[in-house]
Amino acid sequence: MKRKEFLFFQGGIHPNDCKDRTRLESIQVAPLLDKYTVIVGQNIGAPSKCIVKLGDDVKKGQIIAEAAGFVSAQLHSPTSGTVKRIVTCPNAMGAFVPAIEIVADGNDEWGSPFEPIDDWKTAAPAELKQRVADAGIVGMGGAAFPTHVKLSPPEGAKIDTLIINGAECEPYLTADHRIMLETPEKVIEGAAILGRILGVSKIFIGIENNKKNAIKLLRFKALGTGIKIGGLQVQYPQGAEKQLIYSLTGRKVPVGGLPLEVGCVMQNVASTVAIVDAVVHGRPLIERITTVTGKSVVNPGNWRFKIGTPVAKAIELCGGVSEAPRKVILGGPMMGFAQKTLDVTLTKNSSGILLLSEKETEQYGSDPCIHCGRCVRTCPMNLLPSSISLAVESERFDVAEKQHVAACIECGACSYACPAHRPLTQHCRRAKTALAAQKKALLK
Amino acid sequence: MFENWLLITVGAILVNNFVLSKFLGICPFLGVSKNLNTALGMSGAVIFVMTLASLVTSTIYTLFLSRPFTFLGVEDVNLGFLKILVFIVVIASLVQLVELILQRFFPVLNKALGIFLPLITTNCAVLGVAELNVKGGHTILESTVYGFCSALGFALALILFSSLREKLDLAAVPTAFEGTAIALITAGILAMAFMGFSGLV
Amino acid sequence: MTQHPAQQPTNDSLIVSNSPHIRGKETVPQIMSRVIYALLPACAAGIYFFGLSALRVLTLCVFFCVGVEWLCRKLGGRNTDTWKDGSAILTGLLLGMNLSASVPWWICLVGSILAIGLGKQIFGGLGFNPFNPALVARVGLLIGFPQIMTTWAVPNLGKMSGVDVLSGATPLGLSVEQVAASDGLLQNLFYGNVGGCIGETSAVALLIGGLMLMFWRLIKWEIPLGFIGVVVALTAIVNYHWPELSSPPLFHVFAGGLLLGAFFMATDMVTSPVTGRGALVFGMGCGLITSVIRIFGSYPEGVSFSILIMNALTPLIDRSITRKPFGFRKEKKA
Amino acid sequence: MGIVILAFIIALVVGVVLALIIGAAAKAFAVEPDLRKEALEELLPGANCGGCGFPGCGEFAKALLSAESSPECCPVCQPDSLKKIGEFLGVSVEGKERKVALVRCGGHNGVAISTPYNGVNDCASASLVAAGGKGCEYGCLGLASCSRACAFDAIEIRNGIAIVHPDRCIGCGHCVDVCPKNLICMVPASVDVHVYCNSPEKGVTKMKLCKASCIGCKKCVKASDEDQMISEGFLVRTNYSTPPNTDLIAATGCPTKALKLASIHALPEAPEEVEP
Repeated sequence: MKRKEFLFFQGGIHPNDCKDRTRLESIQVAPLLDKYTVIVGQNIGAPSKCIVKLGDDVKKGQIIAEAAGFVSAQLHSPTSGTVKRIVTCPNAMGAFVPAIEIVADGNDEWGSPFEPIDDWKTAAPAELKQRVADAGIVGMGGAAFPTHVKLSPPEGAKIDTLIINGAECEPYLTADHRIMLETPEKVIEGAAILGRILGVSKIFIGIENNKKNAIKLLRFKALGTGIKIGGLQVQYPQGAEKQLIYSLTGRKVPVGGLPLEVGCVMQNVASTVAIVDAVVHGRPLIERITTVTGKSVVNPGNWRFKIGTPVAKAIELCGGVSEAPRKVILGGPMMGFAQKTLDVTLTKNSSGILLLSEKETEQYGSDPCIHCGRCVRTCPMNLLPSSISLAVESERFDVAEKQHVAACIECGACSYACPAHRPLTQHCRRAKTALAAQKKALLK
Repeated sequence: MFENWLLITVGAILVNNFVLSKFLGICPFLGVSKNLNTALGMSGAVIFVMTLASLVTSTIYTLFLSRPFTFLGVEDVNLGFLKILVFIVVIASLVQLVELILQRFFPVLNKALGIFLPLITTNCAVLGVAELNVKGGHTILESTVYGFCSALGFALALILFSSLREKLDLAAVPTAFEGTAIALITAGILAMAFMGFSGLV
Repeated sequence: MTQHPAQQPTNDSLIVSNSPHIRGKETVPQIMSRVIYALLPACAAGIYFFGLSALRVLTLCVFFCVGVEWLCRKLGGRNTDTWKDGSAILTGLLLGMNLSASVPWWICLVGSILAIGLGKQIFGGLGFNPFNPALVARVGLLIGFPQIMTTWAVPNLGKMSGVDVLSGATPLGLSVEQVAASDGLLQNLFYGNVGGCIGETSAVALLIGGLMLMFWRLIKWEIPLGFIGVVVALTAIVNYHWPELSSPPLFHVFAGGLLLGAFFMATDMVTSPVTGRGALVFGMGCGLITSVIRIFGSYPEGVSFSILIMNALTPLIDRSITRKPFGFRKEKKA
Repeated sequence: MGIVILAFIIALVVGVVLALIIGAAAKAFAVEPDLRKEALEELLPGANCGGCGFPGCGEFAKALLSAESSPECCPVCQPDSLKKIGEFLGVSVEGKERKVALVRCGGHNGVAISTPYNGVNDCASASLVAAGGKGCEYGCLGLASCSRACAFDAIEIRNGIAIVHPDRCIGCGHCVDVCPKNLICMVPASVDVHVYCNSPEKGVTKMKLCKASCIGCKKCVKASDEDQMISEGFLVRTNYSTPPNTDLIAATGCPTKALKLASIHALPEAPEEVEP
């Protein structure tokens, strides 16, 4: 029994993965659009600082916004053209943020790209890390945490394991799956580069068992490299950082702690491939693979979009919809963000665009809790969502704090399982933000 | 011997629970059961007062009131009829004393208990325990244990009830039944459940 | 492929809500209906052994419970379609199963008012009731009408037409000596050929229902395990040391409402603890109180009382049992 | 007869003994009651609204006595009772102006773009989800968090926005803290002219989302005297230290009617139709 090799965490749910519509669609390259709206500040941490002015001519790959601080990332122009205006544009969270509107000149001409580092196997790790930072690479799985920060563990931290996250446990999404199938060499090479930067030799690639072909392919490609491919139980949220580390290594990341406290660094598959592009091909991160799917999408598929592509355009490329959507979600259905406008544009962490029609749209109710304990059973963090939710309803955030609400990873498993359709995840989020605000007020 | 003690303890805590079976001390039961922490404080106060009251009243009764003696040429004077009068005064002063001590040393607890500490003075539960000791023919030691166990029973009911009421606070109770009404109904159902213990000892 | 012409989506009335945007298929009505299905074998057994009068009692209880639910919602000025979630039907069924087949119709009505009115709607409806509604009714009736509630029907096999019911004793009412003297009692208890409440009679049917619930993962296994386990353990100890006090443990498991209580009543989601550990404590408490009442108390049956008392303890259990989050570490002392 | 006397004597003895014990205990465990605090509490309004920043009037009285706070901090006290408190404490109390809450958003459902929101029914929770259902990130979500926080029933939700009734508002400021959009501010009650918009975005962006937004045309700034209206970027505000008078509304002719009188804004059928 090979499967026993890896653990599986407590709790979790088994939603219908709905990946069939796009699983077999190979990645298509989106044609050049005439306009891109690139949001400034696509990463967690300090938002980047815009360095272009109105009317500036930019080349493809030219830096248009600079990292503002250590935990920040560079931003590059997706194509060549002119900066038409600096606007404010809603981001995936609904907040208005500055954005640079670039009108493409149609040539899609590279500026001065980086010098490719062909011999990365002998290059200094610091040089490679600098390249990752210069290329503006962030965690493309969802959090958009600047990658070079993750690769710079603090003094004294002992990193011995690198984990490449190819679990893609979110239903509907197949972008990472296609990346692994179509560019397996890049995944392996990227993992090796990351291993060199970190100086670790223990490298895992974690993939859920519903992507058997990807597991087989990568195992084949990884022969002789020492990289281990873990076929993991199909269980949401298998791809969550703490759960994946536990499944692969048996280590538990402490509450409120980072993976590096247990000697792990995790990277998403898409980011890993982006690192290969940056190091070996000298290209900054200006495009990403995104799954556009949903029952009502006429031609769903996996596309290589440039950063800054408006969602409306992306849907148009997929042949439009057969039925008006009631929900447009950036990201997967479990943790993605519902959008109120189609004007939002793709960012470095947009792994999917999901359209749900009227029929598929689930409504949250305000039915009372029947104490069935489904949420308790499914919570991968071993919390008590039902109690937290009741406490939040009566605004008792102190009670929620005692129930360790701060450890919630907002995976949504509790809301998924709740038969009374209570908005449990939102209650947890509310408690977390309220407690964070309280703490901030105390520090003042 | 063992059975006798079992009878007194289990009987006082469960079977003849002061609140749920004898319906004594309902006032603090309803008044201080809104949250668990005050209920715990009140339970402590009641346990203290009832044990002490049992000890003191039982001592006074066995030593002075229950035995016939000769006085001023009158034979076989039995002062048993004075017991209620004496008990009331003794208990009242006792509570007064407790309150003074609390005020001085535990002002927070005193504030939390509020009006209910003085109310123990006139509480039927405390007078009841003294009277039941006499009726049951308990010795001083038995009385003290009985008083302590009765108070434990009271505390048990109070704590159970306060946690229930905290839950009820979140319930969508119809307006007509909000507050004390629903508390009384809950108490009634609880009392029904405790009837299951009847005949246990 | 698509009937509708392809169109470009617009911004019109896009719903925003928090993630997750998909949900499991389980709903409250579905849970309720599954519990009802699991009760059906026991109901069928009751009707088989007690005849049509059992069917009459069950039907009346369900009908009255739904009616009272509707009426209470109406009087309270709230939405009146809550009976459609199936919880009132379930309560009615459970209430009927807790009655003898010989009860008059008005007992069903009073029971339904007690169950739905006093046990549930007065607290605000499903999800808010601290006590199991059906048990509130059963205990209320037992205290209010002891004569009627302790007159048990005895099985009249094959006479499906008869509405007249013979009355007799429930096995739990038998003394320890009588139990020891009767032949094949355990077997009869197992299949259900004994007097008693409609739903309690057939142990095998209840076990089937219980297994269905476990299979659908509708109940926490800790509750029946703790409940039955403690009853078996305690009665075994008492039976071994003082045989005159208690019958053997298997008798206690199959007789009376223990199985019905352990699988269907104690496991009521609303009134039992949320966590597994809490459920185990809850079940063991039920078992302890049941054994004590059965062995020492004046009532022959202690299941309903014990569950009600543990219902009252549930908030305390829920409060005192906290779970340590995944990766929890004790804070190091600085 | 002897028994009666005996009973009398015994009762007397018991009484005297107990009285002595209690008396001694009262002396031994005596606690000075704080008379000043009680007297001061009498003078305070007793609304326990918490507007002073202390949990209830009792704590506020304590803080006053220890000079940790000043009487002006009480938002509810009327000038005459303030004066009394000042006399009691022996401090001079400056007369202060009554303040009322102002919700700086006029984007009701008729003029502002909004999208259905499904989830927990309070503003703070809704603002976590795509910044709420309103198209404008800065707009009032209308889920009544402020209204529920108000103990004086002064905030009404009408047509998707919160509307303050200045006559009922006592200025405790509870609503200010609960608004996740920071829309509510306390303004002098005597000022009636306000700009009902809080979006710092460009006029074009705002107009796309809300027809009642302040587009920063500065007509009102020009029509008013110097310093009466302050313009900050694309947003104009009333200068509450030198406020304009109500004539300004007519003189300006605000194109989006974001400039309004609070007294008219709160009327049940406020004339706030905006021509398409």
